[in-house]
Amino acid sequence: MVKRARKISAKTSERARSEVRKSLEALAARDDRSADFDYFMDLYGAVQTPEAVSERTGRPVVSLLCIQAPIELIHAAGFHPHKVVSGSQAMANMALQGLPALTCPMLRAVTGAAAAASDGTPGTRRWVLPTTCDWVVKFPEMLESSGAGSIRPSLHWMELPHLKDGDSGQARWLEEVFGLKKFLEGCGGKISRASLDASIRIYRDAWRALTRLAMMRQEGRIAAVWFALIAGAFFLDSPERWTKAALSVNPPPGGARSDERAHVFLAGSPIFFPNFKLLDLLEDSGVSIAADDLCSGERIFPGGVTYRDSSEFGMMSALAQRYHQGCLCPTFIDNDRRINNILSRRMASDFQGVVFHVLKGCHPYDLESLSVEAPLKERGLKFLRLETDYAAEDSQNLRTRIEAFRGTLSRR
Amino acid sequence: MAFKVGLDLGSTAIKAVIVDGDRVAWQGTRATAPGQEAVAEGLLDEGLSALGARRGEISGIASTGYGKKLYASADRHIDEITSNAAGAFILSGGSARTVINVGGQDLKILTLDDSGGVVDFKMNDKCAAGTGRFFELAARILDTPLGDFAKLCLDSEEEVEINSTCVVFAESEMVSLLARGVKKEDIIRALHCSVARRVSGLAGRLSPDGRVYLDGGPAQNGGLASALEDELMTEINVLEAPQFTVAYGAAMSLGA
Amino acid sequence: MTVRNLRGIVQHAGFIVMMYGGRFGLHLGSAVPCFACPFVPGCGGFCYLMGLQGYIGFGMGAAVASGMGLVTALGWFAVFAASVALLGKLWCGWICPFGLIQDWLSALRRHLGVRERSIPYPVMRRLAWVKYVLLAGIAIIPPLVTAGILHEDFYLPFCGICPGKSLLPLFAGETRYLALNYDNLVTLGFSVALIAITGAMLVGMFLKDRFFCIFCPLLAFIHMLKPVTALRLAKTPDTCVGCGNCRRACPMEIEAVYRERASSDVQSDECLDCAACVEACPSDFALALKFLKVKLFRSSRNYAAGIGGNSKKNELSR
Amino acid sequence: MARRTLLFFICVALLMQFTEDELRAADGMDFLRWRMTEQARTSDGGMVVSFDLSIPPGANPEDIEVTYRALPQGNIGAETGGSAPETYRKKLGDTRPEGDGTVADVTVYSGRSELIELTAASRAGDARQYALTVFSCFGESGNEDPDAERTNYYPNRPAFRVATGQYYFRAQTGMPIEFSLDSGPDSVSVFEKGIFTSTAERDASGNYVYVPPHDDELSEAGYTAKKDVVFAASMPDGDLISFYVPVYRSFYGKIDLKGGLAVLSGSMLVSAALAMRAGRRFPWR
Repeated sequence: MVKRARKISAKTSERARSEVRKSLEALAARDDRSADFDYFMDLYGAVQTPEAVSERTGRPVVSLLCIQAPIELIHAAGFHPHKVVSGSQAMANMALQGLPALTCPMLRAVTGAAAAASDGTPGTRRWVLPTTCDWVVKFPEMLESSGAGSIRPSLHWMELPHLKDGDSGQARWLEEVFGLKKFLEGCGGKISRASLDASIRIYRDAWRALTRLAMMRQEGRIAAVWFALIAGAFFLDSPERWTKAALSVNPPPGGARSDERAHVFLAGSPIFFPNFKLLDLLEDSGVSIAADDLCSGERIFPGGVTYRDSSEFGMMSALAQRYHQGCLCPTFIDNDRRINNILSRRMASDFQGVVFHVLKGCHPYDLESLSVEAPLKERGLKFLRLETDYAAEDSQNLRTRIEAFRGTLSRR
Repeated sequence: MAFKVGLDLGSTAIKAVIVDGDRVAWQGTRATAPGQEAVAEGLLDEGLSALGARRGEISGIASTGYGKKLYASADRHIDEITSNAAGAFILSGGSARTVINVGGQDLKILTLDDSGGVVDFKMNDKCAAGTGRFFELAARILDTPLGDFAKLCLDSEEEVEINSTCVVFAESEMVSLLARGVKKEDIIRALHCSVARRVSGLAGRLSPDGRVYLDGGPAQNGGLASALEDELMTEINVLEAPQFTVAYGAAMSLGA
Repeated sequence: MTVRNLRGIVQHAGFIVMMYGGRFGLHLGSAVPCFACPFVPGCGGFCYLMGLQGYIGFGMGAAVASGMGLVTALGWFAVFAASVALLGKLWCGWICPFGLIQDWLSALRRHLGVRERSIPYPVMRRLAWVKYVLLAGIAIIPPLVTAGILHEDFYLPFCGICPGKSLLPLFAGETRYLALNYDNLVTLGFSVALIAITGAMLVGMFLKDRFFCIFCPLLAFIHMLKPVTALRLAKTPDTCVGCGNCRRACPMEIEAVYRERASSDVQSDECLDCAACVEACPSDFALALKFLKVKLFRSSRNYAAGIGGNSKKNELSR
Repeated sequence: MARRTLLFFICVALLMQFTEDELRAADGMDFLRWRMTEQARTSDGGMVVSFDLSIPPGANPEDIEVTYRALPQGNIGAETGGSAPETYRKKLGDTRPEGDGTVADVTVYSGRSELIELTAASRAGDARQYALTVFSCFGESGNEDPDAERTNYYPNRPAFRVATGQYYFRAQTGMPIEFSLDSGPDSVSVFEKGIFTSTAERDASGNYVYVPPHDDELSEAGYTAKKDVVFAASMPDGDLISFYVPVYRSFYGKIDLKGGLAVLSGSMLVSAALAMRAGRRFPWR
């Protein structure tokens, strides 16, 4: 029985690697490709096991699923925060045996990858999991039921209060952040005011680089696919190297700028390499992305942490607030300011419509796409809800919807 | 005479319309089969021979539907939402404001402005519930031709419930209902109600203001329109050739 | 040059003008809307709180009130109202020398890494009335002194307990107001109260940003002129994503800006128009310091991320 | 603090006792002298300063000449800018008997911030007597004294100049009063509150220096209370010049910086303790 399982995982890993290769080749074949992007493409090509990542970044790895765990704190403790993501359809199918059909594709892919990489024994990987949505909460069980071994021995839960506004939620989250600090120190990390301050500055520079890239995409100087590639590679290498490479990205002459493209805001579930299907479809149908609030795009982390009280407690509470109040994840109860981000981005860049991408099985985004539609339409924005998963077969259905949506957007 | 040809390569059937000016000269359909281009060519030749016309007299061919790119020699590929809107608008004499299209594999609800342009639209998700597929399955299981569905539906007396979440389950439900001796007419009526519920679910808050038109293949059987009326609580008009509005719209959008 | 650096320069310039202006023959008159303390030898103008308690304010006698005296007093009030109408709370956030002293103390605390004693916002709201009571005292006590009901040494009662009178003259070498004054019980009482309050304020200002401004009657008086003030902090509520940066960046820890979802006016009474919130806000156009309709400085995503402003390394933390 | 004040009262009482007998012999300031009674702001923003002029029995009120002029005075006199001071002649107000002499009421109006030198001259028998005083004024009306008329006559009395108060002349207890008098005697006698207390000698630079002692009454009364100090100089040629100075409570006399700093540090310690305890809002350390 074990031999068959190992054969399946070997075949799946091979299929997943070919997916990555195909995606990278497609990107390499684009006409607006430039040498600046090579660093990021090599990152994707490399092996993503914790050992490989920690050897590349020179720091032990702490694996995350959601961005509410303050990565500056993890970095300050001497670890490398590594958000484990995957867009691989092969891995998603691999995990299918142990999981319900309608699981969130992203977590199914991550579970599949973990199952393919493990031999069933409990891993030594350190996980920090904020309890954002149900899938994350069920993730350890998903791993166990799909034969990827248990992660509970080195797993730290962070109870995410789902009410952002209000003192009790914020106080409890601050306790959780201090709890994370204790966990990291338990794993041998040392956190001081200086190391916290240094990490906060490092990630603020990363945020500066990301905002610069977002601005370049907004002005159409780089294509949405390249932005997604760079943003997606954020956790694959040390933040300093990523920032240096991102800052040195200069748009190739000519760029993807073409005026008659319609501009939209891409919202909803995250899009991860190698599955850039939606981004390619949008680009083919003459729709360019002016801004997005995907947690794989402009929201890979909530942004530069500003604080006035530079004591250790001051910085810790600034981190806690920034990652809790500042997060626009739909799993929060009071997330009604979410559309404000779209309206605010619209002040600086004129997009006419919002494409709301929902991964089939992601219920929070599914529901939020309905509640968000009316207010956005009231403010004169067109709205298209696209539900899809990692399968490539439905691209024809999506293309029809996108082209029709393109028709309703007025040409600039 | 200059003819304009509109080809709708749908998921279940290929429809062809030959238009003279804005009058429908000929319309015909064939089931979708692999090698859609050849099937479309054959359908087109059938139409031309029926009109006694030659290929030369065709001023333009527009293709639409899922397979629009498969028909390579078309002058223009138009997405089916735009052509559906154009067709319904013209055929309804410019009064259509909301168009409900029940296709073979999808369900579309379009909102039009006063000039027939698409203001907003909704399409169903990755699920065939509430589409034409429902009726085809029922026809096969109840071995009754789609044509009589409208009549049979009218003389149903009893209220029966078929779920509207999944077309595959609906099939097994119908078999179990038949086994329990439920009359065919009641099952067909339940089927219409289930599709109607599905459509109104999609319509959601899209208030069907102005005149509502139903088109697409399944619209041919009147039962669906009446089921929709008591579900959406508004008057539903059905165009006289609902299956061909999309193809007709494609042809008309070829311009003069 | 970020707004923060610009504000630093303006603050230090304001300090020099208000504290040493008199030595260069500069005198801004008796109605300066910030702590240009008259007890500082060579000061550049007189803080209007003294005028309000003195002979151009509530301290003027009945004889003077009947004639030219009243005209002079209203004249000085017009000067005060005009300067507040023009610059509004900039007088507090950008010019007041006592504000700068508090900012120095906070910078020292930050440098030493001492944790800030933040006051929870409900408590801050409950402390908001203190400055209005002090303002009422300024209006009630001087007439009693002029009428002879109160002992003469109750003249300028607020100056009697104002930490500005004890701390600001130190910058001109005058230590008199840090000394006990045995002249009589009234002067002794005032000097003990002044020194005790100064001690408390020094600790408060070290442990919490702009601690004194919570209780400052001049801030209260300037805020009362809000209807005629041209300079205002405005918010576009539906572009605010509620990230809380404005609350963390605010020296007065104001939550009204963060909580506001409906109106565009977020100029609350503790706000000093220091524009720290506008700098920290990552949403474009969400916050703006406006002069009538003109946006002097608006929040921008790039500025908050450090791309805006030509300073290459944008220090967001202070 | 209480101990120090008690001690002070005891020695003052002794002093008074002692001086009482010695003075009784030579009391009776029977010479021409000024006494400031009141300063008031007028409704037009100017200042009115009223004086009592004590006239000795020998002199006749009619032939008393009262003149005053505004002296340029540091930054306060900036507006006059050092132009030649205007001289004004003033008539005596109503008079009333006092003891065996008479007292006349004189008021001076000032519209500007200036230092005013007031002089009264009278002839008692063949000896002339002059009464002088100098005071600061803060008028804001800019008007002239309504019932004074400009004159270029000025009594040819010996030159007199006040050395202290270059910016602002306000004598205080504990602070030296210095003035010079051309060809004046070696020492002048000093009368405090009408009683002869001591003499002031002429120092090396030719100025008479006198330091009025602190006075608890003044401290108690408030910052506008004053005590009258009169210097009487009998000139070699028989003339007598009196110089009146209102002396106010000392600005620096009764302050205790060390005590102040003690209170300051005490209050800082208490506040720090309170702040630390109040700050324990969040248990995590």
